[in-house]
Amino acid sequence: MARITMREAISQALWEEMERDPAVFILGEEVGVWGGTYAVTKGFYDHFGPERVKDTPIAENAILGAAIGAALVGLRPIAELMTINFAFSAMDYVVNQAPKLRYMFGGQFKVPLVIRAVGGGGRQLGATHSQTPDAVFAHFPGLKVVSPGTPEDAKGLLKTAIRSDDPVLFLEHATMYQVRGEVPEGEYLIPIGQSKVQRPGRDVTIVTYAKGLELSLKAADELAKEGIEAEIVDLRTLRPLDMGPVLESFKKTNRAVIVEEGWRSYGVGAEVAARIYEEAFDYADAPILRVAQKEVPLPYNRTLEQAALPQVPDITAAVKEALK
Amino acid sequence: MARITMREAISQALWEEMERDPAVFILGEEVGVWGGTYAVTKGFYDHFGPERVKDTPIAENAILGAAIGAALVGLRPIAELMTINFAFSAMDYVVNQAPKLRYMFGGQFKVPLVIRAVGGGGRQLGATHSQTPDAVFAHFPGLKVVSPGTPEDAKGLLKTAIRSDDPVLFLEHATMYQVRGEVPEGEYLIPIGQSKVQRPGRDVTIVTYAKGLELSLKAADELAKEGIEAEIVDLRTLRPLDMGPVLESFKKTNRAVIVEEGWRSYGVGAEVAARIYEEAFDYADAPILRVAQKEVPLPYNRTLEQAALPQVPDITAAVKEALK
Amino acid sequence: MNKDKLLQMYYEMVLIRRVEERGAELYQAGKIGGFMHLYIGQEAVSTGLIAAREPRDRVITAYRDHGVAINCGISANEVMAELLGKVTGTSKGKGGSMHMASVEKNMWGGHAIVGGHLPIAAGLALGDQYQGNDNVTICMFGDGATNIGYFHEALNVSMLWNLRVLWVCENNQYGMGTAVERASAVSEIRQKAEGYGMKNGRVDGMDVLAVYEAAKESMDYVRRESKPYLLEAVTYRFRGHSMGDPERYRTQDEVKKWQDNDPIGIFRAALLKKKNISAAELDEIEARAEADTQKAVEFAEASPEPGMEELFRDVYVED
Amino acid sequence: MNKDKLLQMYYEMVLIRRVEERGAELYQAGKIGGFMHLYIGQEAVSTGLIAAREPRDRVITAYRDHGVAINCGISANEVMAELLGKVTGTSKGKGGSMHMASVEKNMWGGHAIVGGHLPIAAGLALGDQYQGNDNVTICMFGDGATNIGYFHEALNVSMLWNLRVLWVCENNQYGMGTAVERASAVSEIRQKAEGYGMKNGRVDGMDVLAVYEAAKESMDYVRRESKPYLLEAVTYRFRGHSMGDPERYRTQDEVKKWQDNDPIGIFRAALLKKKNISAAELDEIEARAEADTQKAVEFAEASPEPGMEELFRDVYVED
Ligand SMILES: Cc1ncc(C[n+]2csc(CCOP(=O)(O)OP(=O)(O)O)c2C)c(N)n1
Ligand SMILES: Cc1ncc(C[n+]2csc(CCOP(=O)(O)OP(=O)(O)O)c2C)c(N)n1
Ligand SMILES: [Mg+2]
Ligand SMILES: [Mg+2]
Repeated sequence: MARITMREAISQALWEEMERDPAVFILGEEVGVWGGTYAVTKGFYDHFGPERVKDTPIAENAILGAAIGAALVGLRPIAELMTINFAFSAMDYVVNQAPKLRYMFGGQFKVPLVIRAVGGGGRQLGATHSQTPDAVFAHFPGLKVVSPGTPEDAKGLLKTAIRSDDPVLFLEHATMYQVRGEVPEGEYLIPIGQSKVQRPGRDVTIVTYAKGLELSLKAADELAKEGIEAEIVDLRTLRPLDMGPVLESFKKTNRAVIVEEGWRSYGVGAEVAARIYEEAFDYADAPILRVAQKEVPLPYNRTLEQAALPQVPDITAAVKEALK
Repeated sequence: MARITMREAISQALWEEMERDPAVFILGEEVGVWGGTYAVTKGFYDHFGPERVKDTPIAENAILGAAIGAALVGLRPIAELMTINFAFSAMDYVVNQAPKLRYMFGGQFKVPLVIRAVGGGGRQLGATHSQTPDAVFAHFPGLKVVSPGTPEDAKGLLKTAIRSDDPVLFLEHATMYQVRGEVPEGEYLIPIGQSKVQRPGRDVTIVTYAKGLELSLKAADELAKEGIEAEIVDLRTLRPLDMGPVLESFKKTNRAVIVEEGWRSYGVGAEVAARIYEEAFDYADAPILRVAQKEVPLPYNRTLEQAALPQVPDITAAVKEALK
Repeated sequence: MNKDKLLQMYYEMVLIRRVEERGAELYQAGKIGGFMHLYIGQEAVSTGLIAAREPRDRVITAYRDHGVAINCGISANEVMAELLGKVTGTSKGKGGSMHMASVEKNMWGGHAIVGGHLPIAAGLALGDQYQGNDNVTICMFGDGATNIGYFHEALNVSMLWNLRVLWVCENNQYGMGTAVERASAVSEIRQKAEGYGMKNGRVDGMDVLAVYEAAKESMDYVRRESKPYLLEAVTYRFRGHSMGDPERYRTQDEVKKWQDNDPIGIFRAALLKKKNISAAELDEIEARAEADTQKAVEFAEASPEPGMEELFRDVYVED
Repeated sequence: MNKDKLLQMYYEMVLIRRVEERGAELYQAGKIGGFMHLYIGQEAVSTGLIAAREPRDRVITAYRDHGVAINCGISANEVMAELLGKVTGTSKGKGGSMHMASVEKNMWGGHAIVGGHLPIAAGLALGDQYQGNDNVTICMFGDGATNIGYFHEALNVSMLWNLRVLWVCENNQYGMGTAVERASAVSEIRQKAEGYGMKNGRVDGMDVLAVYEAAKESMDYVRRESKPYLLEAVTYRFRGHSMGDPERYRTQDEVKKWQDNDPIGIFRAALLKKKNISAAELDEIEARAEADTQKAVEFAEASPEPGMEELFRDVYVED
């Protein structure tokens, strides 16, 4: 196993798949000459050339529309949105076109498209540039929504996404590119739509994903010092949502806290909580709690921004509350 | 009290507010000469003239952007999206601009804007034109999201929305314009952010809104024949979400079914269920159930479309299940 | 053009007309639902245009797509079945009037979001370029669609990336009830190409032969130069925007004036001027179109609805 | 132009430069966060432009907004305080570098979604038209922003509705790392106005007096004719796109060549040619700008952060 960063893991997945399949290509703003705004595609332009690492104008509709069109005629485009916030400038393609074309035309079309996008707050980018609106995208059938929390998952899931014949929205987190983790040597794939226990425990179930995983792991370490063993289930995929490992854990611990970075109302935690109760009502010993973003547009000021975002102490406090 | 249709109620609200305040004006596709695609603004163009009932090009970004700009300098625009589906063609204005400008500029700006939009399935318009993605919009702080289920509420809430200094997304349902109901004579306003019991009952709480209200009332009549008295709480506003009457009812009935037209996953019902458990865990005698749209893009074929949409028997079945 | 081709074009134009007339009746009878936008009056545009393509050239259009579908070689049976929501329709009854397509016929839909298919068209052409094909993508859209951002982004990248797209604006004078001059800063749509340094032209969209010539020429240019081209076809829809349009925005006189300029009538007259084509032949074609329409209605009516298993099928490829 | 006005413009240009140089230092020191886009090199554009407005004329721009803010009369103190996220900043520290605004100074922001403020600018002008004012709205944006759909929709309605908007494209040759010719079908941005039949012009954006003249003229036209106008100012940013740009997309030679063409240097030379302006006066102005910058830094550093109550304030007007 190699210990690499999230950035390297994503970069490796892209590189390997481009080497493997000439139908795979990347398009987006600054993916080429610049090397990717987050340096994920650094070196790609020189190696694969301008056709396969295609810089585009600032025109998100053209980027996603063109990617969909190219996918229809047999290519496997990876369209990069510089950040997920710009999905709102081309939302129709993300939720109305890519996920519906196949169904609407009676199964004639395939849209083997990956949309990669960086999201998340914590970098003082202000309200329009700091969102984690993952739940919004996960609401639409026809789309798959993936958001990994470890380098291993990022690599394996992205490779699967690229090989998928369905449109996949692949969400990365801007403050996690430096996170390091073990990654298997050589080729491996991780199926889309499988939640995973990232830390075993017996007292409480923490359900989370992406940035929430990083925070939850820290919180679990804190809690362990006090003798509380939290089991952490990482959703990894928001649609389709795999409740299996969540329910299994909950049936054991009977208590759960859901941790997400996005806003609480109509967020990911609401769906997970509703599903747990629907499917394991009799196992619930206490209300399931949600740790999420405060319901405000994210402010620039660092102190305020950090106060709005979920933090490790919010998680430990919620766990203790759930255990009362 | 007069008995009028939803269409008349909305039309009256618009007319009265335009008569009252010269800063109020309407803009959108086909609002003028055509009289509104759903005939809501019929006669307005002749009466108020082309400046106050402004036909626009098919350019949703220009419509919403221009409305926001005009709102910033003191007007009270009512921007009409021909259907809510086209919000995805100008999503940035709905979720990123209108709701964030005030906060982001430290409270200097006001955005007294109403976005009116028709949503809903059931008219065989196909996948891109039949959505009820209300939960998506309700996820964003800074926006208010209203969706009435009766003519009385439609009129009173729309008038409040027009007078509100905050951006309000006002969601109408395409198959409800002919629904009739009692409306008070003369001027009245209904506050945004108040749920309401639309039918009293003791056995089970049905939480719903908009089209769901119509279906739930029918279901309640059916259930009453079998001696089951359902209490129906109409949310009316999705953000801010008023849980008061929901919780009050639930604490009495200890069982709830949530009915919404949109897709189940990451929908309105998830949030409502999560909140009920959070705030009234000890009162829950059975799992809270959700009745919602099947997780498919809506098909054109009528039989399939109806099968995908929630129906009265789905509600009665869910209620019986909840009462088991 | 040889006689067979001319007669084929005539057949298609009449067939489109008949299919839509019957469609309108079936709509009134409640057998067709949703939005249905008739192409009646505009038949010369897609007929001339698509006659000029090679089969490998791709076609994509908006929701006003019945004519385009037929011109691309989708049978009247399949079109009618789709209108009736039957499993034998182009899209298994799941798409309806606005969503006809056939990968086999290189017809990529029927799209209902105004202007939304223009970036997708750029993508079809990008796919061809990437794969080293010199196929042309023919993308049709209305005058109203040229005011939305999608148009701009798509035209820009098509020029920038040297994509083989023939952009065809069907200027039928209105986007729903809004006259071109009330929606667009310029009333000649072709002028918009100037902002991209794109070659462009304007043609009488009621004259199928003129459309054919303009299409041929511009498609040659697109293929040869590997550059996009914007062709504006001036036309008119004789019917309302969709079924149930109050038509408050135009006068009956105006409609009448254009109807006197019926593209089928114009073409018939032109054909009759040729010495090798007789009125009897054209009458026979009209009768055939009529009969084929009748057969299509019968086929569609007799076809089964999609079964309940179709509800969950094709949401994803992998399930 | 009278001497006072000239010297005021000189002061503003130097002040912008100094404020941003200090800003860059404070950014490196970790006292400023987020994205910060420096205007250094482009000062002549907004200085010339805004000098030509009347106070009632509205201004709106993109995230590269420190210069615009200062030209509009927002104090260096408030700009610096906003950069440091302090409650005394233009936006109470909640907006940051990209979101400076002042209703009082008729400066409507600093907007971070590329092109997103163009339709809003059309709305400001629509509001004025509705209220019967002949205010001009000055809307500034980059070359890169002209490829997004927002641009197209906004320009079209501005022309269609006779809105008083002066559209000003600051063509600084790049949108991030993408050269104009790699992103836009036409490399003279002003040509895009042709697609709307809109009057347009191009000016040397390194020469503040030329910008002033062009702005005066075009604003007069906009106000008088009640028509929009597209003005392209050719300029260059001397620094990276934002802090931490690897600048792989351009050569040091190119940057050097433009830096030799410094707008402040050009203006200084032009001023010194006037017989009533001395080098000493200009030196004094530079010293004042330096001192005011120092004061601004001190003010900002000494200012309090917004209190926790600000977290939930101003989400809504009514709460
Ligand atoms: C983005 C979007 N906005 C609005 C609509 C509603 N709509 C459907 S067709 C139409 C008019 C289009 O006019 P035009 O492009 O001229 O085509 P035509 O109908 O004349 O063929 C409108 C406004 C839509 N489908 N999509
Ligand atoms: C809709 C959208 N897409 C992408 C971005 C990311 N982005 C920020 S600035 C920028 C470049 C803009 O270039 P230009 O308009 O020329 O302005 P300049 O930075 O040169 O002043 C990009 C791509 C964004 N903010 N908004
Ligand atoms: Mg039209
Ligand atoms: Mg630029």
